Amino acid sequence: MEFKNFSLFIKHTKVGKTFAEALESGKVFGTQCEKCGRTFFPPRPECPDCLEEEMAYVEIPTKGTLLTFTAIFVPPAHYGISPPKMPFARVTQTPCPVGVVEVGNGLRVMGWIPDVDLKDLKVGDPFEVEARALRNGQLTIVLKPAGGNVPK
Amino acid sequence: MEFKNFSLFIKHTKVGKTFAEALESGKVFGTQCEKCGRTFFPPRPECPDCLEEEMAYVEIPTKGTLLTFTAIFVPPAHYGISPPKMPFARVTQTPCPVGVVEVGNGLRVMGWIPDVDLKDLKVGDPFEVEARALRNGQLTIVLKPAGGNVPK
Amino acid sequence: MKRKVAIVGAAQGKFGVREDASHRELAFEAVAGALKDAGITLKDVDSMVTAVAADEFSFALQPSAQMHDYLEFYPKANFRVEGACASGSMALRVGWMTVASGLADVVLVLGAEKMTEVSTPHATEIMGKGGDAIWEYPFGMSFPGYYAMIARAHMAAFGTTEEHLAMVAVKNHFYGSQNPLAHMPKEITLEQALNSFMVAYPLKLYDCSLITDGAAAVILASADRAKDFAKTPVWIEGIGTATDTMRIGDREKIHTLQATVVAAKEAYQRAGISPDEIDVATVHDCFTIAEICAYEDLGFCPKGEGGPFIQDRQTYIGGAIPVNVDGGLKSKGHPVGATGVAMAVEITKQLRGECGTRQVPNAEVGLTHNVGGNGQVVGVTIYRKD
Amino acid sequence: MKRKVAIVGAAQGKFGVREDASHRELAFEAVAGALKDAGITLKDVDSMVTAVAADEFSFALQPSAQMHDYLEFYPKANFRVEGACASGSMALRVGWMTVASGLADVVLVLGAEKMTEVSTPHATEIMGKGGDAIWEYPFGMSFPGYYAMIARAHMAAFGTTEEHLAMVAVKNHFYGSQNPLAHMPKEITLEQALNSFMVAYPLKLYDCSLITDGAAAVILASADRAKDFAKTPVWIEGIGTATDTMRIGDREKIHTLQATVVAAKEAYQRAGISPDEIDVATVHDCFTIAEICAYEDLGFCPKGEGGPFIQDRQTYIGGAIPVNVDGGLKSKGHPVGATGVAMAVEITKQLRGECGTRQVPNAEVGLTHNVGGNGQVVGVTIYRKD
Ligand SMILES: [Zn+2]
Ligand SMILES: [Zn+2]
Repeated sequence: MEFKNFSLFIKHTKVGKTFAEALESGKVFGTQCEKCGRTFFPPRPECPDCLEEEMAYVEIPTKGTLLTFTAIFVPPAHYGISPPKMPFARVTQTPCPVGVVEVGNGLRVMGWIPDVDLKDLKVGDPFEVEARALRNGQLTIVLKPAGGNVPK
Repeated sequence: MEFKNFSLFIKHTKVGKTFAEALESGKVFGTQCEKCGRTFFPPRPECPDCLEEEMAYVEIPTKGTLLTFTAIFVPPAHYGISPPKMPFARVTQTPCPVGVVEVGNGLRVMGWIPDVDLKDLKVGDPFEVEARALRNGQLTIVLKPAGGNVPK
Repeated sequence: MKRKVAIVGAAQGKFGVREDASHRELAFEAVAGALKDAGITLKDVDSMVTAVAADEFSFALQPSAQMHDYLEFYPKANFRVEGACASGSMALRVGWMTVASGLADVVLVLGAEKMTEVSTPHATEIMGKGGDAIWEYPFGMSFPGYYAMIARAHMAAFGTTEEHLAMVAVKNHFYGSQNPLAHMPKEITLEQALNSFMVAYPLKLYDCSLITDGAAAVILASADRAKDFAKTPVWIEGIGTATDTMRIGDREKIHTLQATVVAAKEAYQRAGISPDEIDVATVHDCFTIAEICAYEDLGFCPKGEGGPFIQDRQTYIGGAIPVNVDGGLKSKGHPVGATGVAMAVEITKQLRGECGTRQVPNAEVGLTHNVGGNGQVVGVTIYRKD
Repeated sequence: MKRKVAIVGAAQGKFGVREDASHRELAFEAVAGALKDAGITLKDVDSMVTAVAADEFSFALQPSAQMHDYLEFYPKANFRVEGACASGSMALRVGWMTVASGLADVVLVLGAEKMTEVSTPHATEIMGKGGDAIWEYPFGMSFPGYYAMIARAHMAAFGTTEEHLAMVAVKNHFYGSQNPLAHMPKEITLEQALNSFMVAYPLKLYDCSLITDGAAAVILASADRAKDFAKTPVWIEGIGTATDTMRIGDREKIHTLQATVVAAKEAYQRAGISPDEIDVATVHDCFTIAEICAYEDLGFCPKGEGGPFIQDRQTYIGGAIPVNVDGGLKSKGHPVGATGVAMAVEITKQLRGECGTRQVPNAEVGLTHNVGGNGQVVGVTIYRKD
């Protein structure tokens, strides 16, 4: 699949193809500088410290802690719902929470937090990062409470 | 009709309503400063010399000369055609020329030049400016060779 | 080396949903006001800088060209400066440089944004792309969403409450109700704020600034020329500019706008003053949490104590430091490209003593704090009355 | 009063349809190149300015934040400067001011545009809105359309021919074929140019620059610091900036870019030289007619004689003044926000004598000329070898 299945707007990037294919196969890829050993997420093809393009793809750690989160009740154009066609009707969307998890090495990962009630989320909770291919073809990242039984 | 029938993108402007209604009734409006007497086209609600909003709408002169022109064979998104649905077919659009006419008082007016062959246009030719309401609801300005018999 | 630079003219147009006016017409109102305030015409101005945040709001590849055209300022220099919601402060920085480098003596700095030509979902998309369009926008992130994440982190670290946030909204609407140029000049209650609908958890409607049309302009002059104008000059004493990571998750402390900390340090240092010498400040309250972070990151109170600081009414007139007594972005409105310039207008008028019922008594030193995006670029500027 | 400013590092990335790279990745290539050229790292740089022309090309509200983030340049200052296709020269102007005003000693000026993420009709719309979105775009005006109107007026006034236009294309492709970083590094014949398809009458395919992805960067330093770098400094001797009406029809003489005339006069005056002292120039040939106007409006030949000037090969190496021997926007490509910076890179390398087969012998004084839109803003800069 294409990187645009993940990114919505952007097709062109040096790391897109490999990243998208990894997501499709259930892995979240970062990159690691072959000169200095520093790892990066999101993946990038060059090291800003060494100014070189000698990078290898690596799976990022998947276990970490929730740094922060929200749930967007007034979404941007791409994620909104249309007004109801039925007169006097009301349509309500319950948004999926979004969070950021720190997985070590200073790496932070944004992702959806499906199937968890907003009120049950707490900063500092243990979380896991997971690649996910959705039925509509979208490739994305989800964050799951560690040890939780979150249905796929 | 709304100013957007003329402008494509922009609804909000102090002069839009009056300008659009004038176009609809066959007139091209500019404005004139009630303090210093300077006239403006496009119309504007304030005088940049006097810094005041004391302006009156006036019909601009309609007779002038063609300053320059072109015809856009590779148009922007709003005016392009879709690729043909029939395999191996070709679709060609003959663009309508566009020009700028000077009508006196330093006023310059851009407009479509319909029903005239591009090869027959010459800088310096006498032209007339005319308001036009198109069948699709668009309000616009056309430029006609003076004395020419251009069908509506 | 550097030449001193003063603000010698300042004006803001009416902020609001200005369906009556185009982008360039809004700009004209502000510029005409600033020229009259300075007692000059455009012929006396050497150079110009225009702040506009988004091409997509104005349907223009070069919004600044609309402005110099409409003002008939050509052939003199003008171009656009952009730093998202801090565009106005970046333009002020460039205007300052234009005078300080000797390129010009009198410079017009204009900020203008026309946000209501597009639909609200489209405006939400445009502002959402203020975050990382590749790595954050695909998760449905909106502009309130980023600040909601800052709020959540702040609450977890320091016990800041939704009531603390609401108190900021109540203060800013209290002062905004006294500002006839404000977008929403009406008072609100704590209950109204707490019961308003959820925008991005935990931020509710009254935690958020508005989608606003508006413009503001200031005229800068060199020290040699500053005496030639109608009003007392207000001197720019220190400018600080700093940046931060694109992605909110990449920041060491999500509850801190590090770019504010660094820009403020630079501005204080250049002005040779400390935070407790500021008499009046406008800070970037695009969301209520942003004002609380600003108290802390600008050094008005210790880190983590922003909630109690507003609870103790320390940022009302009469408190330790009056903040956003023009209504702030919250009540005055937030036409993104105009905001930084409008802040400079407010501080100029405060230092001149022209603010009526919301005047801070004896204000001599002022500060503006203007944040682009969710902290990717920040401008802090310090002003002193002659 | 002013501090002298030098270019001490310069690099351009590969221009082209860069489907392999994102906006920020293109920027990285150019910045890494400029740093290596200067023999420094980003730690040695105090401040940064980023030129990007269109939010809509990069899907970003604040494209400059992508750049300082990706380079990890934070918390140091960076913001965006925009003047449509002259964005790069406006950023160079701001970079110059940053040093000249004493705000910083070493400044990175980056220009980058990623134009091929959007479709060609959408790109045509974005560029078309470089004219007046209210009063011109509704008449279907495209970017080539505006220059077609300039061409038609020029032809009517001076007898300039389609062959004259095609000769500019042939020259620029001749030199572009010697530039490995060019978008379309191949020679063309006069017949190919004349027989290519019509884009906007009378401009044909080979009269038009390309839709290009690319980036370029220069590093500026104060006189005190300029000796600390690996390469011989190239001094910025004069900067001129001027503007014109938004609408092409409103200009007294449609065949003259008055902003070029005014900006050039300012630049020559500040540098203390006349046009015949220029050894090498890059001028804004977004369309072939634009290069002919530039010859005249920069004073390389009398008004109206630009056609015969190229016909006499006066702008080839060996002629009166070699112009666009890097291939120009025509063959090298025109990533709009990068173009002005890429011009400064070319002149830096020409004055250093690093241009191989297309080197202008003994070049000591260079000029760049960069036009925003169809003349709404112009930057002219003059450079001299140490
Ligand atoms: Zn490395
Ligand atoms: Zn008047």
